[in-house]
Amino acid sequence: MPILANYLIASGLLFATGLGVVMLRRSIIVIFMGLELMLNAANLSLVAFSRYGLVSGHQNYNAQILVFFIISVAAAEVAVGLAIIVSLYRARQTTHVEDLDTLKF
Amino acid sequence: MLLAAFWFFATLMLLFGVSVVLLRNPVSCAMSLVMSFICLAALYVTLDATFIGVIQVLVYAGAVMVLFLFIIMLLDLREEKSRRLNFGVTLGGVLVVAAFLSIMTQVILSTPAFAIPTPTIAGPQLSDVKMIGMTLFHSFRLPFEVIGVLLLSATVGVVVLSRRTLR
Amino acid sequence: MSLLLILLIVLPLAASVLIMLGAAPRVMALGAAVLNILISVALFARYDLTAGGWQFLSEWKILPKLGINMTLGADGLTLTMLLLASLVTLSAIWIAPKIDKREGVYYVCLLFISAGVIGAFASLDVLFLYSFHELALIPTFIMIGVWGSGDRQAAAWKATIYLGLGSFILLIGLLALYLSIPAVSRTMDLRQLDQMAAAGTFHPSSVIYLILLVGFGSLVSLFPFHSWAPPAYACAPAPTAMMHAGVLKKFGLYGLIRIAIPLFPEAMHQFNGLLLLLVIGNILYIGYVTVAQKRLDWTIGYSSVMHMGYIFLGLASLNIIGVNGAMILMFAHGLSVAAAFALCGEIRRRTGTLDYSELGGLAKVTPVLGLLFGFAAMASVGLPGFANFAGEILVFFGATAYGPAMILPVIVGVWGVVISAIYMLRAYRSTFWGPMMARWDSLTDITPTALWSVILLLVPLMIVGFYPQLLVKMVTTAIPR
Amino acid sequence: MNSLFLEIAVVLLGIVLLLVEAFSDRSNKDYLAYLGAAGLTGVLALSFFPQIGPLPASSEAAFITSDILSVFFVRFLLVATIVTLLMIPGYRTVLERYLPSERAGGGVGEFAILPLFVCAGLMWMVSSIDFIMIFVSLELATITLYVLVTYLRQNTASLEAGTKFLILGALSTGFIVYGISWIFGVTGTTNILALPDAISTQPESSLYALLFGIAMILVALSFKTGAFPFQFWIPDVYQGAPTPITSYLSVASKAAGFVVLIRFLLSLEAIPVLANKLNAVITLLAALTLIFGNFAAIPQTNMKRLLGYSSVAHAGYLLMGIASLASLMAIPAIGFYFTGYLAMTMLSFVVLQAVSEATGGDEISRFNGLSKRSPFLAGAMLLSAASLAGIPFTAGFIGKLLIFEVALKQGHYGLVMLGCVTVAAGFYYYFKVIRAMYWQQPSEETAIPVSATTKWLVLLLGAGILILGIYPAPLLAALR
Repeated sequence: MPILANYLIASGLLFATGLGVVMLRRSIIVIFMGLELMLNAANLSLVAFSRYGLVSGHQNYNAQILVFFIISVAAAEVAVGLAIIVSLYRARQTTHVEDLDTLKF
Repeated sequence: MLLAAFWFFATLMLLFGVSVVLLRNPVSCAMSLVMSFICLAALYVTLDATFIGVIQVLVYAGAVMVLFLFIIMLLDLREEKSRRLNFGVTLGGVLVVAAFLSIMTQVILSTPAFAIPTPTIAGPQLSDVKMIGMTLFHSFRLPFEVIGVLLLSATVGVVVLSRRTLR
Repeated sequence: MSLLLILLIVLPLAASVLIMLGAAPRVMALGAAVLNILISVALFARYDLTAGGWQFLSEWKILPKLGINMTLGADGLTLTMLLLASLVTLSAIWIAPKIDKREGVYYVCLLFISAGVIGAFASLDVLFLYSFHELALIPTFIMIGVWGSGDRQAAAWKATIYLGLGSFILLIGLLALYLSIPAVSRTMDLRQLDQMAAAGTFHPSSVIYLILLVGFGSLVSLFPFHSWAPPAYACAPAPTAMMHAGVLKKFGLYGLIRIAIPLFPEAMHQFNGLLLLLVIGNILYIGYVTVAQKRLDWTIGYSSVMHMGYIFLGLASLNIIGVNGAMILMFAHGLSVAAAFALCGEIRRRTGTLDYSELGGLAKVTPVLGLLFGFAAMASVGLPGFANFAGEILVFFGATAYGPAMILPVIVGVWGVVISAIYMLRAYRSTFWGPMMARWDSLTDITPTALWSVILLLVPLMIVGFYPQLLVKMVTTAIPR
Repeated sequence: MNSLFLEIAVVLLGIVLLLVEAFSDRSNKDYLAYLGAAGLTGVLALSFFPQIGPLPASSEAAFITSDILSVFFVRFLLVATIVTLLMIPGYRTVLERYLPSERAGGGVGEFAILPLFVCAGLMWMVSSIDFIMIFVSLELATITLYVLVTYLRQNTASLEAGTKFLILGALSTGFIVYGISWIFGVTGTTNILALPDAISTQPESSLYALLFGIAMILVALSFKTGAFPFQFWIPDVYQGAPTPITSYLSVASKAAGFVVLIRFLLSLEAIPVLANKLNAVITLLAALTLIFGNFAAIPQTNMKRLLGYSSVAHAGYLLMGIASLASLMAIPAIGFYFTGYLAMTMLSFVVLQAVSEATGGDEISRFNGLSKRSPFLAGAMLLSAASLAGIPFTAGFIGKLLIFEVALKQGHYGLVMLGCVTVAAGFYYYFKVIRAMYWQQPSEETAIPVSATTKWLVLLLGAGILILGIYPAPLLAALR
């Protein structure tokens, strides 16, 4: 049987992968995928904590509800985010972070 | 058995995750992302969270990936041009990720509370879906309603943002 | 409750509001200034010398839980400063030339400076003392930048940064002072602070004194925090320079007299050596720098920095005579430097330059202007017959009475009088005597308006010069027993 | 009225307006903004009615509270939203210019309605006492704000600002969720008020795991509040976003972030080991934010960017207050500071909007000679710059005074000294605006038109600055 720490390290690695995508990739769509990875890493640790921290013999369902909320929010965020990326592409013909140079950094 | 499943799916999930970082073609990235999420769903099942696992597959494979692929096709995105890597940014990114990883591993390994084995779930329980439904509509009404408002507002926003011409 | 003091503050503000709403700027400003003079003379005359202490009190609760209220009140020193403020205000507004661009803003700025200084002098609450002074900061900045001359923008920036930083150091000092009061009796009221200090229940740390000295010092252009003053005065339009050098700058000294002397007697003794060192810097170093100036406005600007040294010397002597002298000198210097800047402005308006190399012999074409400038220069040097003389003599007497530590500063001070005679005479000679350039032939002499507004400043100087007792009696009421 | 009803009222108002918009044929959509503002004023009035009993002991009570902090900030958010809505009619020409609409006014209506949903989300957020509730309400506000920031679809600046805001907002969502999961993992609860008890039963060895979770949440909240080192998105997003939304971002969403931070830290205050560590971190953050915000603002030439940096600087002063939360006066001081900040920031954005509407740009040079072209607007900007810089007799001064006072009481002498130095730096860049308005010559002499709504907004906000600066006692009493 795996221990809690196994799941946590897996979740941490997934989070780090997401962070890596955000920091290393230049395409906004791919960066957005990295953000999804980060959210899912949080979900994994939540589900693991829920399974290992039993409340009166049952899983702590509060955490699973939060996971459920996070998934819905992530879906809404993806919809809005992709709409923004499409409008950006229509106006600028690019989805590269480096091309976002109208505003002075 | 469970341990083997964990190692299998966790390794696969991370491999697909890493390939999101490494692959150049956005379509491959999206496919790896979805595969990674499906492995994640399998991990949820090993944690006895069947409902969440199912939702994960439905939402991510069914909705999110379709959206991503749709947008990638719509915008006709090609492979990321291999631009010259900005060395400073890359180094900074690698450093941040490495720092995060080392801190996290140390914290996890130094916390004895995290080394517990899987506790057994006691006695007869309602099915997973029923428990989630009870909790959601019993104790989590308010956040659930807020999520409803969020979806409404996001819908309006997406419509406004993505129509070619506004009426 | 006496409402006369708040009226002094409200009148200029009300006049500025009317100007913003479209009333005739000059008429409104003059009206407010004249009314203010009448009120401050009335207050001066009605002050009950036998009773002494704070009179004409009024109070509004602002932050009662923190012990912060807007309290106005006046004793002899306050009234003297209020008289100075209203005299200089009227003179500055009266002498203001015809303004082509944004006349309204010009007078609103002057009135705000006036309201700020009057409020600062009339406040019994330390926080409001500070706040009213700050009110004058933005108008000064705007005036120097818009209507100034020469490298006005740099000068305005420099002055604003120095004064802003100085006043925030001051604010820190005041906050620290406030927090060092035992929590139950926290107050910002000067009267209660004095009482607590006198009763021995309140012992603020001497570090706070140093913070206050630096804060107030940079507002008064105490050496080495002085470098903002000469360029600002040189570039400012004459009325602004008159208001600032004449009145606003006295605020720092006023604050030290009100706060440092009663609350920090030990600290003042302890750090007197340091203060004296800075005073010597002010008198000797700045004195020589003044001699080296090549322009009239810079000479007067530096001289105003130098004369602050005498006032600090009076304060440092820590006895009634010296402090009395310092207070009279504040009044006298305010009037004389205002007169000098007023005349300076008149010359610049005629010639467009104040460079000694281009001026000279102007007395031939502008004899009255020359005569008035002569008076102002004599007053500034401290010749007998002017209030400055009375003040300086008292300062020297007071300093001598302090003890052997004062021998060097007194010698430096007397030598400083010689230095100031040198540069003032040089200024007078290079401007009004000697050969005159042909292009000044057509200069006109001073206008009656300007003449009377300068006389308004010089007459009180001479009155006090001949009858110093008038002021001595008043300002003594401010000295704690 | 307890806050649950108020938020529901705001959401209903939003839905009604959406329907009105859908079924109305009018091409001028200003009426929607006015309707929204009127409705919110009604809600604001409702908030002063005595509470209809405490929150029923239902499941909702576990998520939201109606303490002084939440009641005050709910009203604060309502006022901020009303001001923002009233700014929208003045922005309509810009909206119409940058929207691909079939006919006049197309797509403009939603711009005035979506802020209502943001407002509801932020109101829920300041009342939340549970991380799950904080998360969903935060996302309601943030996702709607993504849309609003990107709203000018044919303006690349707005699109880029929206994209940056989206990526960094989603990043901070990732951090906050990960942080919540760790805190939940260690303590077994997501309720902020239950945290101290839950933590005290944990073994010492779990402390680092807890700190890890707390650090993640602090990172996310630093994004929201604009604290160093996560302030870098602020100037770009503020510059590119539509002006009313910029002012909303810098006031309302920042305030909600600070309230969550306050609740979180207040709850952890009960654990001495954590309190000491966190206090050191917050002090450091405050110092760095002050330094960065003020000194990076100095070279700016764009007014919106300048105000962005200035909002970072003000976050620094607010963090000074947060670092002194142990003092009883800290929350009143922060609340007062925020109220003054609302008045002065929104006033400067109202003036900026009028000026850039007339001159076609946001640069400080567009303010050149404003005192000639519109003495009214110049005076208003002068007042708000004075208040932002902290000149006495303005709300900004009293706010700084109160903050410095609590910080000194808590022994943060270094922070206060630093605060003074940065105030002097602030003088420099706010005076740059005053210089442009009064010293410089205008490029053209025509007067700048001021609409009636703008005039009233300016008068109200200006009066607020002065009244708070001269007579602060009533507001402070209400906050205690």
